[in-house]
Amino acid sequence: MKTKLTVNFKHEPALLSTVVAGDPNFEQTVSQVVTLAQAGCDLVILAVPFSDPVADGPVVQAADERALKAGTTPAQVFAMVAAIRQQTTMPIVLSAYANLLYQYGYAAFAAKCQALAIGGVIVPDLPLEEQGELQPTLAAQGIALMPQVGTTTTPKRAQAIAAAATGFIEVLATPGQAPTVTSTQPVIAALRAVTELPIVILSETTTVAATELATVADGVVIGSTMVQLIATQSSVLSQLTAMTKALRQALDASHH
Amino acid sequence: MKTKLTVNFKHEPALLSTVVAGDPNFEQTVSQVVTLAQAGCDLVILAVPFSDPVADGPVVQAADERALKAGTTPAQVFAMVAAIRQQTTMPIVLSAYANLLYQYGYAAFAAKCQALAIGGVIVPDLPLEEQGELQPTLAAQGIALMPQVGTTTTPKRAQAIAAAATGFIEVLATPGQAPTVTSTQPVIAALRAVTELPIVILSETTTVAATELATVADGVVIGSTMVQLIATQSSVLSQLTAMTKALRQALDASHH
Amino acid sequence: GRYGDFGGQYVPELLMPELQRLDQAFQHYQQDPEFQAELTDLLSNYANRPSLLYHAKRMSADLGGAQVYFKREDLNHTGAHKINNVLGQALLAKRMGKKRLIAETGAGQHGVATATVAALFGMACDIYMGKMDTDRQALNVYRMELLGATVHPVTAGSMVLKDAINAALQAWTARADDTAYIMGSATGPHPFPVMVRTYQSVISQESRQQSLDQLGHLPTAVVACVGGGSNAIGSFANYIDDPTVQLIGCEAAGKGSATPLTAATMTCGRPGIFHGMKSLFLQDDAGQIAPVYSISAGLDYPGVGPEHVQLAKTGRAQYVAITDDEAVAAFEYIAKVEGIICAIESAHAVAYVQKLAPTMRPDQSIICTLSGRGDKDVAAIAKYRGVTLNED
Amino acid sequence: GRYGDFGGQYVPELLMPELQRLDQAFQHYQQDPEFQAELTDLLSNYANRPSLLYHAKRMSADLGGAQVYFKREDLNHTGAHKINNVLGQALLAKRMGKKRLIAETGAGQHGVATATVAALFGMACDIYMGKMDTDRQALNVYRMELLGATVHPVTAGSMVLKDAINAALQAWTARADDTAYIMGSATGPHPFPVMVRTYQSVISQESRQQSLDQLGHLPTAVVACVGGGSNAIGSFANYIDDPTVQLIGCEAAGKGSATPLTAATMTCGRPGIFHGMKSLFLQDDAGQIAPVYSISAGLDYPGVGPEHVQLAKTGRAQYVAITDDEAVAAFEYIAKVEGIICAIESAHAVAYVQKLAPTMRPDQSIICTLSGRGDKDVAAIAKYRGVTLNED
Repeated sequence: MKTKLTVNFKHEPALLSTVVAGDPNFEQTVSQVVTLAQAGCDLVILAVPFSDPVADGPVVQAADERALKAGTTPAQVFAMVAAIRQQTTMPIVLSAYANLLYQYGYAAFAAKCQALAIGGVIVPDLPLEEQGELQPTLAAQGIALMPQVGTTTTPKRAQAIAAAATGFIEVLATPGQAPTVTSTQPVIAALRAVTELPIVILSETTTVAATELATVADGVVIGSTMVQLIATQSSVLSQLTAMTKALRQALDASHH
Repeated sequence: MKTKLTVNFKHEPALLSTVVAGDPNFEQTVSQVVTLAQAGCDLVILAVPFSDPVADGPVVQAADERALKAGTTPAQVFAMVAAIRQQTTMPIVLSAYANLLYQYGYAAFAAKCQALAIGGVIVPDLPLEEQGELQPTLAAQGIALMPQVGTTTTPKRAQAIAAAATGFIEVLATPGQAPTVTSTQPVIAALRAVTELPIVILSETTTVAATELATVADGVVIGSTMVQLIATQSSVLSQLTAMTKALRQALDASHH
Repeated sequence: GRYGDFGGQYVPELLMPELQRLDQAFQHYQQDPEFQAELTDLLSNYANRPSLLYHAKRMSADLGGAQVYFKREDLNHTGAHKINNVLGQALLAKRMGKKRLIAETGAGQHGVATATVAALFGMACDIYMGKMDTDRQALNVYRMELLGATVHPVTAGSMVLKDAINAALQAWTARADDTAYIMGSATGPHPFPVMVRTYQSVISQESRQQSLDQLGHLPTAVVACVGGGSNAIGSFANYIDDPTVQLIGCEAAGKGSATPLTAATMTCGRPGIFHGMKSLFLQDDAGQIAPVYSISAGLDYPGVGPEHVQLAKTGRAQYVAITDDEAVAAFEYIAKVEGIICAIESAHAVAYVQKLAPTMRPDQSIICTLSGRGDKDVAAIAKYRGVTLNED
Repeated sequence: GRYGDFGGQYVPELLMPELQRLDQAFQHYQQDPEFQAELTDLLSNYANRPSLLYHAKRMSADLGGAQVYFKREDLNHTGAHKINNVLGQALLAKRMGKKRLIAETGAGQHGVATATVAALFGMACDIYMGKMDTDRQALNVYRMELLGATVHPVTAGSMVLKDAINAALQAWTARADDTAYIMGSATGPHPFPVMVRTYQSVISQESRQQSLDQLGHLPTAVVACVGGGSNAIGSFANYIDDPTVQLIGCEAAGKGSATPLTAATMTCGRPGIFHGMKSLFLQDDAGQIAPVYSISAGLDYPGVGPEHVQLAKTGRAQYVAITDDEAVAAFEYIAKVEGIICAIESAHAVAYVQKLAPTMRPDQSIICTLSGRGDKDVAAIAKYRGVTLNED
């Protein structure tokens, strides 16, 4: 299935970052995303904050709470993307729990993504079996629905997920276990056998870890590390720049 | 059965008083009893203090506690009687819960009573059915075992109690109901039909009440009123004298 | 896994393989006579089943209408219906080779039931509980520890039940190989709603037969309280195909279903996707799950089991909302009239019986499930009534 | 009314007529099939009898000797054996035309059972409780009030159980015409010990039959805790004529039966006369009744039922003293091994089972009565272990 998400990332391996939209507020989220783009990030996953992010750890949960306290709604997240689009064409996807899309209306959500050049959506609590109610609606607007697979997902199931996937595929380790080349290789091999889509790994990152993981994937996603940095650093934008550049350089250097 | 308790009270109607032995201490109990004798009391019921006086109301219960706190034992009560005997020949009986006699030993208790000219014993928790284990032992020493009967005791039962009685018979009202001439008359009539023993009524007293009750009985027992006076008056002995004299005069005046 | 449009498996991919294994094992052991015999033995000889169907004669006479019967789940070991389900799920876990049980708990009742069965089976047990709740329910925490469980106070988020659920789900995701998640209500992703329904349907299996034996006919109505809805679905299950039997669920209106201080999901909720299921939820316009309130910790849940939503939609069951005031009055009423101190959850059902019975004839009958005993609630009722209990 | 030299009716004359009426009524209704049928119905359909005879397999295996069975009185309505006796005495009171029940209570368990049955029968209920105890047990006071009882805090004396007994006896003496005294243990003047024994003997009537049905033979030993001794006499009664069955009562040694902080009446008591009976009592040389101590409020009594004294004297039963330490360890043990939180009273019996079972063969069996559930004791156990539970 064709979607508008450009999977030809600017760099190889690609560097993806997660930002919780609205943490700490509208303006700073816009600045953060623009900064990430300028520092060499290939794609930002903008997480729409949810009251009960059951798939996320404490760091993202706390960020969601701050964003909700700041009054962030899905409508505002779209407005943030519109503001970001004034400054960068870097690919943006949204991460949102199923209920937020369901309440917004799947069709309205897809139309809004289309209008704002949001290439795809990650829905952490919508596994393969439940994607049927959303995926066609997104596809009709050319919006990708990017799945997640676990390092312990069976090859058969991983391939079924890949067959239905659009955009890219995100590989996750079991919580509490940092992903490694060894732990991610089997499922990535299974995926590669059936799909041409880029495969990225969610990395709880050090530059070393990210660099290593990039040897088996098309890119890495910097998730809670980025969210934590935003939460705790006073000079967030320069820190984002520094961190992204360091990662960028490491990934570039690892690629021959 | 003959006992040494002289039922020919000095006065008619007779005035009996209860004193809790050892409340507040040895010496004052001795003085109180002597004072009562001098003021015109015909007989003192010296209550041996018990930890759990289930047949008594709160006034006597509190007095028992004070006496026990002062270290009063049955042996000490006998010593008090010995001291009292130095000053008066007024009849004295003991009131003691069954366990105190049981632990002292029935025979030893009886012998001690005999030696101290204690004419009889009231055991509040030893009804007719259980007297058999004690009464012969007391009788062998000439000590009376004075029973209690209630105003609602059936005539048949009252007469059975009277048949086994020695010394005198004490009539009690139901707790919370002051005894009256009307309420005591039926059981007293039943008793009179089978016994020559003196019959006294426990009166929670005013002089008026005592005087009225004395019209149907051979005497009245002043119980918790006397104990309460001892507990609360600072000039106890003069109060005892005044109260006893007032009662004495009233009873004398009522008797023609 | 679907009840009309409701139910499903809206969970992170990482949980899907274990949910599928669980579903297969559940289906398999439903057909396994040895498993069923062992479960029946546990229900009889440990949980103390069958529970009584008690004819409340004084209450029936006092209300002056239908004959009122109570299905006495409060007389089960550990004092509530929770044990039925925990025994089923834990036995399944044992057969699946799990060595460890995980559960989340709010007020602590499901945690105590899970810790109890873990002790009986000699399994490790981890209970996740919001830090606010471990502080409020220190006695229940100690009770679970006495039973050998490890209680994890969850300090993330608002430190209450939903945060405990997050933490427990994450802990399960991390250790699904040797660990079973014991779901406390007829909620969550498939197969949990059907599993909990199945293991709780012993309530109506018994009551239907007891009703035939003791009354000579089926009841006119069956009434049960609904939070997530496990005791209600268990109370209804075996009557669903008896169209003459009215089924009535009683949810917690809190201060009133027109106020924000409510937990009346069926009355006020909108369809949504949460905690693994499509169902009705109390939520804001954007889909953020709303804080809920009820005097009853056991009914204080922003969603409801998906089968109840479908039963309401098809008209097979009715759902009514009972306020705190009504529930507390019913709690006091059944204590004084029948000498039964029932759970405040169950008192929501009793309150509706007080309304329903007088509208019925004496030859009609109501079976009301007393889902649990109320010793745990006595202090809260006193507080509600403004009575100060100063214990040393 | 006599068990050898023990028992009797050592009460004030004012109580004798009512005791005689009670004795006659008791004898009469023991022969009345309608009374017996109604009592059986109440025991079955209100108290939840028969109680389980539960085979504690994990504990049996862990102790490595006899098979251990628990007679589960903790599963009765209101959570203890007390209800058996209260139902019997209260039904008798109803037949005698009484409108009001009086009882005294220490920790509150007997008071709650009495208030419960008074509510069920629609009778007035007055509970006497020492002021120290109403302060310590405010929750139980409120529970009794919820059940419709009036609780009278007794401010006389040391304001504990024995003062409550004094006050209740006086209140009964004053109103015996319309009021029944509900005795909580197998103590007091005749006919109370025999009444309580009779109404509690349903325990061993059931367990004897269950043992024949489930084990195929009588148990080797029956173990029960003894305070006043009502659950023990009920647990022993139907085995007394089976000489092969060992009967073992477990009393509370408190800090140790060689210390003053003990309630071990059988071990340390001397014959005496108190509370209407000749029996063994903890007392000083003069016969003043001694203050007693046990971690268990239900065993914290200075006397013991007279039949137990006679059973000990004839050698038909043995009595052992169990310390607080041993009882608390047993409380924790059975929770962890069997998932049962039993009353701290019952834990005294469990502690002895822990000693006895390993000395026996696996083909031998012990029936241990769990007289009540232990929810009420969890806070005290925590305190004993130095755990601070700060609830909001």
